[in-house]
Amino acid sequence: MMPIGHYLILSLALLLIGAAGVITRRNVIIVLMSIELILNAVNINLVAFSRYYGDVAGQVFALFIIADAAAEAAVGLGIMIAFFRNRETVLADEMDLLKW
Amino acid sequence: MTNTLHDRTLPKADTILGADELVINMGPQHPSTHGVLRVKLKLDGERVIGSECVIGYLHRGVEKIAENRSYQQFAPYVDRMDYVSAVSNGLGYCEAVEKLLMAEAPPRARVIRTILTELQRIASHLLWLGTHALDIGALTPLFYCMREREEILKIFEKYCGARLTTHAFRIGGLQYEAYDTLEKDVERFCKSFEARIQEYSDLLTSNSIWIGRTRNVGLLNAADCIALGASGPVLRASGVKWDLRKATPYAAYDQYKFEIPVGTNGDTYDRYLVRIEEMRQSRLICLQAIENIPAGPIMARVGKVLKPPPGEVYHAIEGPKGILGYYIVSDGGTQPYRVRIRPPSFINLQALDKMIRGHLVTDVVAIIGTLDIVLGEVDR
Amino acid sequence: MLDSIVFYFFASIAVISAMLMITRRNAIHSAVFLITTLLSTAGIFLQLRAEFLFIAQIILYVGGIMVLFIFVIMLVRLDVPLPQIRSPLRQRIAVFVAVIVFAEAAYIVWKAHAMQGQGILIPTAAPADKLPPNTEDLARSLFGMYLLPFEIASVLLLVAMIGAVVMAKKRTNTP
Amino acid sequence: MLQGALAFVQAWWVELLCAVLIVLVVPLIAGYIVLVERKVMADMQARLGPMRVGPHGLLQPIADALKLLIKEDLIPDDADKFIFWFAPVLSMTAALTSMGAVAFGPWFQVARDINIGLLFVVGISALGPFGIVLGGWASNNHYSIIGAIRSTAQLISYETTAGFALVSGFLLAGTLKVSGIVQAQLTDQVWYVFLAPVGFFTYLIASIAETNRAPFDLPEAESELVAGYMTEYSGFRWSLYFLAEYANMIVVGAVGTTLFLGGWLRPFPNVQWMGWVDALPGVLLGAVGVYCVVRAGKQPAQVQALFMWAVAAACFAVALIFALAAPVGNAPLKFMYAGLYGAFWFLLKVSAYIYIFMWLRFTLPRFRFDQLMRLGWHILIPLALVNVVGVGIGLAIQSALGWNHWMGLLAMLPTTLGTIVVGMLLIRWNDKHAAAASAPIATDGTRVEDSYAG
Repeated sequence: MMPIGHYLILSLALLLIGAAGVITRRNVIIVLMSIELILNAVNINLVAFSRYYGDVAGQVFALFIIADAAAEAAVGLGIMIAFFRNRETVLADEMDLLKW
Repeated sequence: MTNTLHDRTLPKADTILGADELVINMGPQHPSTHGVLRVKLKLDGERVIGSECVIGYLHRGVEKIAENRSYQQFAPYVDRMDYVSAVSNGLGYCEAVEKLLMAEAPPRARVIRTILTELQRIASHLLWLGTHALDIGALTPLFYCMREREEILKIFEKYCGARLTTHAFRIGGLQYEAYDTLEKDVERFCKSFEARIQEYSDLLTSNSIWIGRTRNVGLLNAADCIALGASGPVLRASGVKWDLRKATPYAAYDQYKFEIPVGTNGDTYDRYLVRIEEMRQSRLICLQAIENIPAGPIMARVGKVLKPPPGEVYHAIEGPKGILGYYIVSDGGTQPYRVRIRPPSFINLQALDKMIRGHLVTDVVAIIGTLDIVLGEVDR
Repeated sequence: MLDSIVFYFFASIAVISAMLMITRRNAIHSAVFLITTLLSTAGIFLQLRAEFLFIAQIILYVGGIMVLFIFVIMLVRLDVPLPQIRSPLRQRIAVFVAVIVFAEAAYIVWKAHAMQGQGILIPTAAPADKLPPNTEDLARSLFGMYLLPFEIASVLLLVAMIGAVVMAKKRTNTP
Repeated sequence: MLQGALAFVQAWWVELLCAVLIVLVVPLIAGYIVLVERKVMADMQARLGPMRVGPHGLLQPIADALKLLIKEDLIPDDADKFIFWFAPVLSMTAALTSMGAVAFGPWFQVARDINIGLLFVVGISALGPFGIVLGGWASNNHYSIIGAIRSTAQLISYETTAGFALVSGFLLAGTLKVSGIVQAQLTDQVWYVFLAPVGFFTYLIASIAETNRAPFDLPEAESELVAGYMTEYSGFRWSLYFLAEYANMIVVGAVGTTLFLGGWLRPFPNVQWMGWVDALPGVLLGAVGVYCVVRAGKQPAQVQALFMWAVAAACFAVALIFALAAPVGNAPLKFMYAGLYGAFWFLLKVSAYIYIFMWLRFTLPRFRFDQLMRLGWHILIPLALVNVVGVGIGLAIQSALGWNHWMGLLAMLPTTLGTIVVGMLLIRWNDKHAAAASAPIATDGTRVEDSYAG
């Protein structure tokens, strides 16, 4: 078995790529996908530690995170569709009103 | 394809989910537009919000051709309009010219004409049933229908040598005497057909998927039918009891007893039931007709060169698809001055837009099928 | 040996396609690369003997969430490439910061490994054949100790579902 | 490095062999399923079907495959080339990979000790829709994209049903492991189709929908959408989609067989006097071999005769293993026998399962999309949920009363009946609303005034 550091660095790389995506992209859908990537990176950490400590709790939390990601995607896309219907755009920096 | 998907400006958000209107081109190369019909559909998602028929891909100028042919020479051309019910087309044309000549076919000819025309009606309805079922996704009825249709075509072949574009009748009567076993063949067919038609009913009539696909689909009420000039099973399924065989009897129909089936709802399912019942009635007519075929000549005396007196005539018959009318103007010469044909498919097709609005794309296929159009007749 | 081959295989695919994911202009391409990332992450879960999570990742993330994404992209026709940020400054800053943070954190991990045994705990994996059957183990934990969070998660999903339906539904005047 | 590879092969040769077998044989089997389908269809439609290539068209699949392989590979100009290329491969890969955990026989399985077993099969085959949806999108064609969207919605909906139906089976087996499920049916002395008939039934319907087969074949409904998501595909790529569809049929058949029909076990595995059934596979294969030998001489072409000889040889080889395993009884032979014997029964059951697919396809008209969704969400999902509860209650009764084996049937009876009653109610309730659903809807969301509806 490899040292756990490998997993941590992989997870870190994915997390930062996701974060960079959130910051740089204007398309809300891709921003949402980047958030999914971040959550996924966290999952790698949890599962790796769960394996190395021999405690299944980490995997339970990873499951919760997947559930959370599903909820987030559903709500996020719902908001996006509602927004798209009103403004006909999916660019994040055009979401500049509190109410429309 | 009016526009591609990938490069378009962002659409107006006036449809479900903010998706834009989709214009889809159904046909002329589409498996279920029954030939070369082209329908431009405006869709909201999968729901039709507008449509436009584009026809003429099979236009051959049949009416114009008539002006350059003698009356007899034009007779085979009408077979090629509604090529799946050539016999009926021929009957209408021959009777129209006879009317113009003020001649009448002898009784024997009229009875044989009736038998063949009713067989043709069954054949046409069978082809409709098979393809309609195929459109709705039932694969098997097509082959059963073709099997029965084949028997009818064999009778035609024995009678006149042709199967599809038969040119079975001549102006003034028949060219050929009935062959020896005609009655027997027709009787055998009619005897077996009752059980066969029950088979289709077993497969479709009470099938809940079939009912689900056809009930309340393509509604057309009686008033709309009449306003649009729809005729045939389409009209009768809406509850209007109008059949030229009863209303203005021609050939030998006044001698036979039969019912005119009518629907109540005017939906696709009713049209299906009406046509199935019409096949049964046609079978009864055939059975009655072969009981007693009068003896006598088969051709009236009309002369070799037809020169009808100047004048005009309109004669309509109840074709398998609806009222098939011929309007012929004669200037006293050997060729018609003008022939105008009222094709049932063309006029029934007008109802398409009204019927498909608000339905799904899937239903469009079912509705085109239920109209029972033949593009050769629509475009002429 | 086999373990590390598998790990590096999946890890490299995950990182490369994640990078492609955030750089593609076409949203569908991004989604495809995200799917690739998620699948390789699933492979890493499998390599970590988390079989149930592997399949949960595939069924829920890839088969559920990503299908939803692609569905929405298709429905609202986002396949049109959108204009990117006008000035690439923000992009450069983001990349710069990400690289810095990555370097720092990676250095910490590396240092920690080097200092192992000096008060810093680096866990070592239990042998694979000693592990209890993963699905059973997970189920006992999930429906035993974590039953309440589990129920709360289900309520969360319900709320999210209702919220999504309410928001995405077309508002019409007729009920 | 080379030694490492050798050691790897030595340790895993059975699994590797199975994997190679699956990749090589499944496309062939899929081709022959197509032939059988055409033959069954022809029989039901009063005609003969393929008769030209080989005796009774037996070589038709090979001719078809050759034709498809040498066809021009067209990619539309406006298509997204990368995804267009990638999508059918994805579909096919998902279908074949998911077979990795299917147990064709006692050892005849790639991922033998995978903990999640059947869930692996179901999960990986859930990747198939991506191939469809991406292919449809990449074609840049309205028909393709509508087909793709339909198929996605359909697959998501029916996967839920299939999942719940499988849960009822998992409850009975108490494990996800494929071999464990089959063992459980051996010890319970009953196939789970008898304990959870509603579960099997819902899975059957859901699996037809999942594989896009008639009457649920809307994504590729040829009379409406030309060929749906496959409209722009031709040649080899098209055949990949096609193979994926048939491979998926095998997969769902395998899952249904494993969970509800006793997997690789022969009928009545615990009944001693039924032992003669064991001889059946050998005799049957021998008969097929003899038939091939007889017909080989009558082939018009050399290639066809050679093929017939090859089939005969294969049949005789397997029949020989069946015949020799009992008397000779050395370990490798016994091992091969167990695998092949299991595979015979397994494939027989899968074939029966697929036959139902074909039968329905040639009998029923196609659903409309909203009807399909209605069936899925209003009838099947509630029914599958009720069934899970019912099976749970039945199991509780069973363990409370201490009944086991076939006595479990008695415990399951009341809950099964209850579930069926619920199903009837659901259908009746649905029928009430179904007719109205067909009526046209105006674009502003209101129903079109229908002055004439009776």
